[in-house]
Amino acid sequence: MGNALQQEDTTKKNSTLLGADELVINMGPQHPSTHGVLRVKLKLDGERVRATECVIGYLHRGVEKIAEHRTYQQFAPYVDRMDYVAAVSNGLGYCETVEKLLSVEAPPRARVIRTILTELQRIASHLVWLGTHALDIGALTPLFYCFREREEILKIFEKYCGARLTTHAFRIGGLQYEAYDGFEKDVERFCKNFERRIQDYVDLLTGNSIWIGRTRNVGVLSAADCIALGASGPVLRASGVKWDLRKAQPYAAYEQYQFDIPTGTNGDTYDRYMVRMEEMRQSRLICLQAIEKIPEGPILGKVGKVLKPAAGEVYHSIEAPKGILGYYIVSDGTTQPYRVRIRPPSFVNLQALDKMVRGHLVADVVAIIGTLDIVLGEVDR
Amino acid sequence: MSPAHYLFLSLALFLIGAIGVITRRNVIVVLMSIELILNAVNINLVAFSRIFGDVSGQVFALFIIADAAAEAAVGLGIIIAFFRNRETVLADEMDLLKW
Amino acid sequence: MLDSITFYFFAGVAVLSAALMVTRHNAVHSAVLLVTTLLATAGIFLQLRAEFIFITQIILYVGGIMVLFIFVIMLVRLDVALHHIRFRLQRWVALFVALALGVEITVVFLFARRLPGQGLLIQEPAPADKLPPNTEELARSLFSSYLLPFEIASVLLLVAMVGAVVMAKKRIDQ
Amino acid sequence: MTLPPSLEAILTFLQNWWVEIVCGVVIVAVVPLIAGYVVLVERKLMADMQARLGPMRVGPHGLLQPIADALKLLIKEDLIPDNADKLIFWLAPVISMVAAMTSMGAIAFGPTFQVARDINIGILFVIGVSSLGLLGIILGGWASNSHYSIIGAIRSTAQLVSYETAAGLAIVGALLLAGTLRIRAIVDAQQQLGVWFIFLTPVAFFIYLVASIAETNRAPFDLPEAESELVAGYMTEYSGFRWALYFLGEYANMIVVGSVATTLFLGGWLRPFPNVHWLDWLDFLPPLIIAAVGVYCVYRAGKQPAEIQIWFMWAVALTCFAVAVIFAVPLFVTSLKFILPGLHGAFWFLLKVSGYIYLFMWLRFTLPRYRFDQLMHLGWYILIPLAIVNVLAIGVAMILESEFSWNRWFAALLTSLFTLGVAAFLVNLYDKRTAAASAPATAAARDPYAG
Repeated sequence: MGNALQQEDTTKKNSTLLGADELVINMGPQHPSTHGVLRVKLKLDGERVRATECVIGYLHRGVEKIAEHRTYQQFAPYVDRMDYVAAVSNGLGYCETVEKLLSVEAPPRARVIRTILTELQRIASHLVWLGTHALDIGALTPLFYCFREREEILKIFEKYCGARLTTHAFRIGGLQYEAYDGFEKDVERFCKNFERRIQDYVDLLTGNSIWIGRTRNVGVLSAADCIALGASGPVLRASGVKWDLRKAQPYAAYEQYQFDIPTGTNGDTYDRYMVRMEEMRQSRLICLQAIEKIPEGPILGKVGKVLKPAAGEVYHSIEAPKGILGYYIVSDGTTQPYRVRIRPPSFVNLQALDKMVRGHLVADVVAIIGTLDIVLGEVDR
Repeated sequence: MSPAHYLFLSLALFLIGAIGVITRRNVIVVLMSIELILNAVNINLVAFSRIFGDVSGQVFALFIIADAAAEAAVGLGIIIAFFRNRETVLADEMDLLKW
Repeated sequence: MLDSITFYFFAGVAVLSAALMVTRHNAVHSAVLLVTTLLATAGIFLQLRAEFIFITQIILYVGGIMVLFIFVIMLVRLDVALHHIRFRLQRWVALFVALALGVEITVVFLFARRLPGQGLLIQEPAPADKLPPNTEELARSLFSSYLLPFEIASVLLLVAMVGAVVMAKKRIDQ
Repeated sequence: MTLPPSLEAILTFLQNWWVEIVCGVVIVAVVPLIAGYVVLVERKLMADMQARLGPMRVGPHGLLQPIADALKLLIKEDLIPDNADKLIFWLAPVISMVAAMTSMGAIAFGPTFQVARDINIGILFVIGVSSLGLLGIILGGWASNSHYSIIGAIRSTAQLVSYETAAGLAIVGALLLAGTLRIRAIVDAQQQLGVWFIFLTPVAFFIYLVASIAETNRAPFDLPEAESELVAGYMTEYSGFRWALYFLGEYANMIVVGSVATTLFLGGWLRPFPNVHWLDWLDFLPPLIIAAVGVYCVYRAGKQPAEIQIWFMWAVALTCFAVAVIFAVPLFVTSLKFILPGLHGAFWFLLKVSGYIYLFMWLRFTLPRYRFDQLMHLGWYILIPLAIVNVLAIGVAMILESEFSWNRWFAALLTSLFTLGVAAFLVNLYDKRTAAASAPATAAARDPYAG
């Protein structure tokens, strides 16, 4: 960090702090608040940010190239490693895309259990976001409260499929494991006390004048900019655009449940905070509705051991916690996909960073990176 | 302590300050030497106020400190403004009036 | 006994650090040395039982003015800018002037044949413990007989503040 | 037998100054230890508020953690960045440490325990010398010759300078009531009036509370070493013992600020309700509190896994009981009555200072951090004008009370309300200004399908 800074500095005519007209500061890749290995080059005028340039690729593992030499089932675990904070949603997206390719339908019991696990994963992902975002802005305590709740969810995942983070919970065509017998009780107990716990965060942050001071009117993104930049998820909804794939193009079992889509008004960091908090409450409602009636029946559809989908292509997208996660798979009739293209939400939302940061102070850059809720595993793939 | 001690001390400080003002090229060090001279004066004032038992010497020393603060603030303001335009802090390069 | 010890100690420190201050090349070093001189002078004020001036010196001079000096030195990145040399001619002129002043004063002492301040018509300075409380005494005289200069000093400070801000502000139109 | 004159002089010097020297030695020896344990208490409190345990590894309940930290810091190699200014790099932490320690010289930890035996400019000495710590910060930032630490140093200087003004004006408010700078006289004034100054000038207390938090670079104002942007501000390049000096300086400064607030606003070493004689059973409180701590240690001793830890907890419990007995003795033995004010006074003083520091820590765990411009804005636009108005208000209250013989409480209440009114006006002036400055274009809710 900082070596690039030295070269730029010396070339400047006078690099004294007083006459510093253009100053380039390096944030990252080992910066405590860039959520992984993102390097942001900030062009500063005194304290104000004039322009930014994101340097990514530090976490590039070539997942899409690997997919061309794996069978459909073998590639499923790779998908969890992309957005490692919301692995279950990645798995759901991939499995549903391949099912669409095979034009196979997962049985109703599998679809309901998939919905419950995905909503739990959404809550866990938002908790990680809230904890680290508050920590960047200086509030030390919310992080530990959020991780305490997330621990409950990870316990449920562990009981269900043996893994906490990269779960590989789903199979193409349905589920591998039957819901363990205490499953409904655990989820219900979690949802019950999560109601009180959300109140802890609201008391700590929502009414806090310093929190409002640091987030209100910071990193404003208007609806038109959002759509132009292709931003999606809470970032889009906070700017007032009511667009959620769970309602627009229902998948899994979302059409059976009633929940509303929170939207903000002026698309600043505070609105994104409120939208994600509300989304956690909605996800909790979905889980409660889902566990009342989990239909009986098989958990795996009629899918053979060897998958040889007909040559063709398919695009399917789901609403991941960070935004729209799309899969475009081209099959050439063999057991291995010809091409797998993934549209990660964090990568697209990161493009909005430059527009949001201009004119703000360095302290705000940290808050804005936090509010975009990017995960570098997904950005670099 | 007899007045002579304080007089010699303030004389020494005054001389050092005067040398500083004259020899140094760097305007900031010149300003510091002026502060030193003001300090030497203060010592005398307070010393004689103690010897004569009349507190007006100390009151005057107070005014000198206030004035030194004002003078330092304006002086440094000028230096900053000058440095921003001419990139230099050296006394002998401040020859704006020379045509 | 205690008085003379403190006096010689603080006087020695003051003169030594003042001499060093003037000769240092690095501006920050001379600033730090000036801080030690100011603290030593404050010690002498304390020895003269002028506590209020002692604490004003510390708060205002060291806490205020020297912070300003170091601030400017940091902003202006002085020593990075260049390594200057003192002008040749100037140094000798200064030494000559100082010498002349020193000789002149010693000549006066010799002719007067007694130390300065001896002829003054003062009895013995008041002993230390019978001195009136310094702060109250100072305040009484400051706000009674010296009220006008006090007001003028506050106006002076206001003018200086405005001047400094106008001077140092970055021109908007630049 | 006649001693050589110089030895004679030293003996006489020792004779009449031995109390001060002993107090000084106690302060210089005990403060680093206390600072270490304040750090431990902070980590334990933070852990408790964050649903976790905090340091439990070194000694029972982490009681030996500060010693382990000190040892680690001593052993760790403290490296000097290349082409840094060696002399000033070494000097800076020393300045900030010395400033914090010397300012403790004038603080009266109890009616008897005071190093500078009641100098004429008591409180002013404490504030003046503790403002020297500012130099340590600037020089530290400058000497480490790295871009980030210079920015950190400039920021913390600007913050400290502006909040010192606010703290000074708040103290002027309280000094008007006390009428003197002498620390002992301030506490006696609060005893005669029979009320702590916090109740007569609550606004001054809160301004001083906020300003002192900013002055010690803590909690919502700990911007200079905001981890997320400047990594560690001016302390980035320091490590090992030099960093420990800075750290000690910060905690000593916190104790200094706490004691100034206690002396001025919370009645120094006065027992709550000092003149109310039917409340005299409060004198039994100090020994009872210490005994309670001892009992808790005994209760915890049983639960310790390792043998050595049980012994250690028993040792701590026994010391607590011994101290409790020492505190109880002057209460019962009438001949030792004269010790009572000194001993209990020190206890009450330290209790109030620790309460004040608890408040610092509490704020640190809950509040997010201010941005730099908000911080400066709060300092200059709200705190300083409010402090000036508060000094005006207290002056008016005193005149009302003395000339027009209003009731003191009524005058104080009226003027405090007036100041709060001004505060409310200043705050919404601030909100209107920030709201107007950056009102974004409100985006209409657009349904993409409509397009």
